Amino acid sequence: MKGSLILKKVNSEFIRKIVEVSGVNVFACYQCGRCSASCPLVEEMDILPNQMVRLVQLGNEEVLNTATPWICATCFSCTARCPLGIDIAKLAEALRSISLRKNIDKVKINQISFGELMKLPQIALVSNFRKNTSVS
Amino acid sequence: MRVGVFVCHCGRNIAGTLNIEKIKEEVAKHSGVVHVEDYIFMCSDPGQKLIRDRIKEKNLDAVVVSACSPSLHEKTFRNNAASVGLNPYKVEIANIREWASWPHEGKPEEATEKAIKIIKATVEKVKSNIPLEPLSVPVTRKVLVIGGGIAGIQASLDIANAGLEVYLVEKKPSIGGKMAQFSETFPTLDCPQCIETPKMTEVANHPNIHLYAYSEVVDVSGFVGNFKVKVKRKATYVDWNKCTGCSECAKVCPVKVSSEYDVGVSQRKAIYIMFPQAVPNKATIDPEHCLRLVYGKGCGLCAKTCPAGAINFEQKEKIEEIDVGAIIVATGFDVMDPSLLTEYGGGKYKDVISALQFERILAPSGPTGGKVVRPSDGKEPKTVVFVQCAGSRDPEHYMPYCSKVCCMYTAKQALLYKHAVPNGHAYVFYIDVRTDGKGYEEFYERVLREAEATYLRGKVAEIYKEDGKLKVLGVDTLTGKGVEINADLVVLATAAVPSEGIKELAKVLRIQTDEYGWLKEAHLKLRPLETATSGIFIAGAAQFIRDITDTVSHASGAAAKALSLLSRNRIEREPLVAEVNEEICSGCGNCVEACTYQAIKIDPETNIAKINTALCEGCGACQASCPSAAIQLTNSYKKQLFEMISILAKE
Amino acid sequence: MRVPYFPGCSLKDFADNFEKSAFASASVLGVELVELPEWYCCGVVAPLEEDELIRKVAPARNFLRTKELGGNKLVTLCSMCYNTLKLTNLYMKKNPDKLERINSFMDEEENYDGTVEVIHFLELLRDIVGFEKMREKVKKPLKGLKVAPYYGCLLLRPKEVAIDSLEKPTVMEDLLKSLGAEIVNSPLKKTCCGSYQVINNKEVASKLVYKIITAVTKRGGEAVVTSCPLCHYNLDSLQKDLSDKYPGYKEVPVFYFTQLMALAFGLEEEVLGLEKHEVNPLNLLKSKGLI
Amino acid sequence: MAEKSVEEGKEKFEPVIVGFFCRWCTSEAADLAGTIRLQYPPNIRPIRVMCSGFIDPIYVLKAFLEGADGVLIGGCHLGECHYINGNYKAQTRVKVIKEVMKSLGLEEERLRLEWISTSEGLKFAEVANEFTEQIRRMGPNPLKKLKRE
Repeated sequence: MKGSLILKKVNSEFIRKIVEVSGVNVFACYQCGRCSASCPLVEEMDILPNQMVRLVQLGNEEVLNTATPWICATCFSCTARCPLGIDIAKLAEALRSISLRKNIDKVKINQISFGELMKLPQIALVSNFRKNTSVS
Repeated sequence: MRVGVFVCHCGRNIAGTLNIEKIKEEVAKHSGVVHVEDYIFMCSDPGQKLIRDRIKEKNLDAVVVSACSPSLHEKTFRNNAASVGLNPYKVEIANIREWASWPHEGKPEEATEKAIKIIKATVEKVKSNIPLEPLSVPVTRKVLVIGGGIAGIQASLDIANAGLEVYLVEKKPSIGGKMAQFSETFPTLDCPQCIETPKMTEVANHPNIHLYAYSEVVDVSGFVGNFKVKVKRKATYVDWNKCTGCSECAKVCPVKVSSEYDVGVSQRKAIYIMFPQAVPNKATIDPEHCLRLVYGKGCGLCAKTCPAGAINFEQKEKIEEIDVGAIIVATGFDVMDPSLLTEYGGGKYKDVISALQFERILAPSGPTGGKVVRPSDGKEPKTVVFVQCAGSRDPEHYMPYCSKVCCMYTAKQALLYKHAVPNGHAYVFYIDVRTDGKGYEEFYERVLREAEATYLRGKVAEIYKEDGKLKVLGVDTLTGKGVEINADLVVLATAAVPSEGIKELAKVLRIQTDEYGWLKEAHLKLRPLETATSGIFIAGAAQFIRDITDTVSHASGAAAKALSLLSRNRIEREPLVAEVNEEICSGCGNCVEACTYQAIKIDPETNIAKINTALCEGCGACQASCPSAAIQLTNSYKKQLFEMISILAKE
Repeated sequence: MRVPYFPGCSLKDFADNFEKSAFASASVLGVELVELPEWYCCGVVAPLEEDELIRKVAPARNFLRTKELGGNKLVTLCSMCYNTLKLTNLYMKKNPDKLERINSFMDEEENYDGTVEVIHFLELLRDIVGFEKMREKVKKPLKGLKVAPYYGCLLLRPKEVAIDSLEKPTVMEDLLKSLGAEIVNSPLKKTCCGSYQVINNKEVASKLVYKIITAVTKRGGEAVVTSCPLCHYNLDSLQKDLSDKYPGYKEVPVFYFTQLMALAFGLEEEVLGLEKHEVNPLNLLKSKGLI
Repeated sequence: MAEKSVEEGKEKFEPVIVGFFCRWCTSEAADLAGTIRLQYPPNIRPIRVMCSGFIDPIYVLKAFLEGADGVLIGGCHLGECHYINGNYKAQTRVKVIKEVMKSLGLEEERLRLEWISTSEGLKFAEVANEFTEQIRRMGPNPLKKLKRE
């Protein structure tokens, strides 16, 4: 992400929403980055998990447009390793949820080929749809 | 009884909410009150003079000052009364500011009612107060210093140089502490051998210092000015009066043990001198490993070799009793065991070491002669990763606090490493670099330039072995990228933790520790050198991890505290202690059980409780346990409490 | 011993060899897994949003069925079911007001009171049966079989649901040792396999599987052992592509721990369902004289 | 509530609460609460004592017999007693006192023991507010009624 942060007023409405949905106090984070160091998928992400937390701390809604929450596989490595006990996995879930509640789907079920669908185990399909669609 | 009540306005602080006239009117009606007067500032000079004048004019034999909290001006008003001959214990404070006017600003009527109740209850108390004189007790003008690191050394020297006797008790065979293990010290790169060893020698030769090395404090009784201390002098199995420190014994000893001084980087023998500059420079036998002591027979090579005939396998530990007036606890700190850090492979991989171990490897006089080699194969590491905050700033898994000294010593180690291995490279993982000391920031900048160390801002997640290297998984939050480094050696800046055994020692001393074991000071901001037990002071890192500069300052401060306490031959104590009504006491012994200070004994002849006022701290636990009100706390008599309760409990 | 058991969708279909081998091995140990008479999909992944309630209803119903069986412990085999049921149950225990709402959604049912405890079959084996007892039942020790336990994520994280130490788990190692196998310790045994990303980002999952498997083979591992059907699917089926992509890549079979139990207990080969594996395990097992 | 009291033809009940506060912690916390002007109801009437371990059960009973509707004891947090373990003694005694209270027909909730340290001015005010409100809800000390009858 480029550009500067213009911090006129931290968007507290947005932060409040995140806190309500996630139950996570993001302000406790001192940005050590251990969540990112622990994340097995960090190479695939556009911003690091700690940067995701940072954007939420700043009330910056651009975080909703990043790929990171959608790359997350909810493996809880970040949560388990955070020295401050911040549940980053829950935070990512809240970010996904806020998008999904606007009826945005991140996986197009009809684009998966029939052959693929027959081969994939239901456990993979259902969990993916739970994380990436608004309808399930 | 002629009680005078003085009501302070405290400007508008009291008078702005409370109805002073109403108070005066109501209090004047109370039995025993012969005079009520108000003034804008009772604590001012004219206010105090007013009280003095009325005591004389009205012949008052007790005074209640209705003003602010007793913790602010109780002493002021008591001294004031004493100056015109009224016993200070016949003055009591009724707190109508913090407890009535301030917290009930919006309810003036109710607040005034409450204030009147408080004043009346205080009048009832003061009426039954008896005049008292402070207890004056002689003091032993000697000091016990526990712990012989740089803090204990500094405190001992300061006190001894002021002319008082010091007992310095160290549990290891030599003084010197952690500082003696360091390679060089930040930010000046002095070697501790050059700056600490002379002080150690001075301790050994000082006529006022009794050095008890390889000894432990096992019992403390008594109180400020008069402590009785039992010191266990552990058996060294070497007659230190004969031992010359020639080390011939260690050369022939067949048993090798991991060296505590070198933190496992080298080995010592079962008979050993801790390090070449040890003070006292005497040999000690480790009974857990000495073949002769373990099996009770055989070996004895050291005894055969010792030219001084100093070896004595029959030596027994001794308990020695000493009397002191003050105690300074200088027990220092330890570093967290790296094997607790499982995610970093601590204790699992030989080349994942603690920073203290790396100090020994870097030390010019250390086991490797200053050559930087790694423990697993003795090879020179070309890539070294330093992990800061290993176990610190991590309330979820380890210690919540910042260990304060790691940023600086890591920078120092990175520099010394670069000096030793010019073609090597150091990586430092940090969260924040904290350089809060004189010359520290400049030193850090020097390290960045001179050591060309790569500082990476991020906390390491995990370390494991892969293809013969230590794979360090971290992050650089500044570029927003994950980091993988294949390292030859990993140095963990493990958290500082309270020294081993401190909780047990604190129990012996009757002082408190926090949840981790750091000693608790009487007040974090204003009394950081004192414990809540008077006469016991803290020096150095035993209170909390601090660097050498701060430790030495802290230790000198503690020494000054002890010296000021012992500057006179007698000290005064509050006379508010328990007393026994011998007529009523049945000798049931409940009070003996209730007393935490062992200040009460049942006299076997009379079967009556006897109080050692020297030991009594005046808590009153005995009074609450006595079934017949035979034991009572001076000026907190049952009668007084009953009168106060009946005033306060009524609508 | 009879214990209420929640199968979940996979164990009735593509992972039925996990269930079959578990049932057969359990009966050797005197344990009967009693399937809930009626059960509902747990949801596969735990709904982590604080304000999400409707997705917690199905787990609550499963707990009610558990109580109807007269039990207060519910055993799962699938790691995902375990994690979802356990987290949801903890949420309901911690938030009585939310539990009340959830109960109000199922007004035709009794109220769930939060008293069921969810445990994983591994916990039951370790804490109730005991690995010593297991050792006694071994007829065909897995001698010389070098296996690498793979925990994945959901048995260990988050810490509220961890069945063992987060950083240094030993339950699978101890179990496999009692069967006579040789343990290969991979540092990536707790690393995510890619999970449901296999659908959106198959490449990503594939990379992770490559890392996980090569970490095992590098250390001499001949097989990977798991307790999660999705981990099994990713680790097993994605290896096929890896062989094409990376020359010299060495495939290793992936087992459910219960398959190895059944094998060591000398049970009939058909309960293992070995034909379901993508990476053929027969050669390995034959070479060790185990079949 | 006000309407209700009018209905019953009674004045709003203002309870009397006697407080025994350890001089090392809770007294200081009460000082702090005042200093920073936290407002709490004036119903609590404080006595400053050396230690919560000093409080003889008879003092509490005396307060109730004299008409107090509630008693609040404030001591240092466990492990922080100035006299090492006085607060543990207080804790044990409070249990005993509550038994006696029950036998007298007094609800044990009328006695509360709280650990409030020097720095917890806010906690002091919160406890004062909450306890006063609780006693107000509980109504007058039943012993008072007995006495009147």
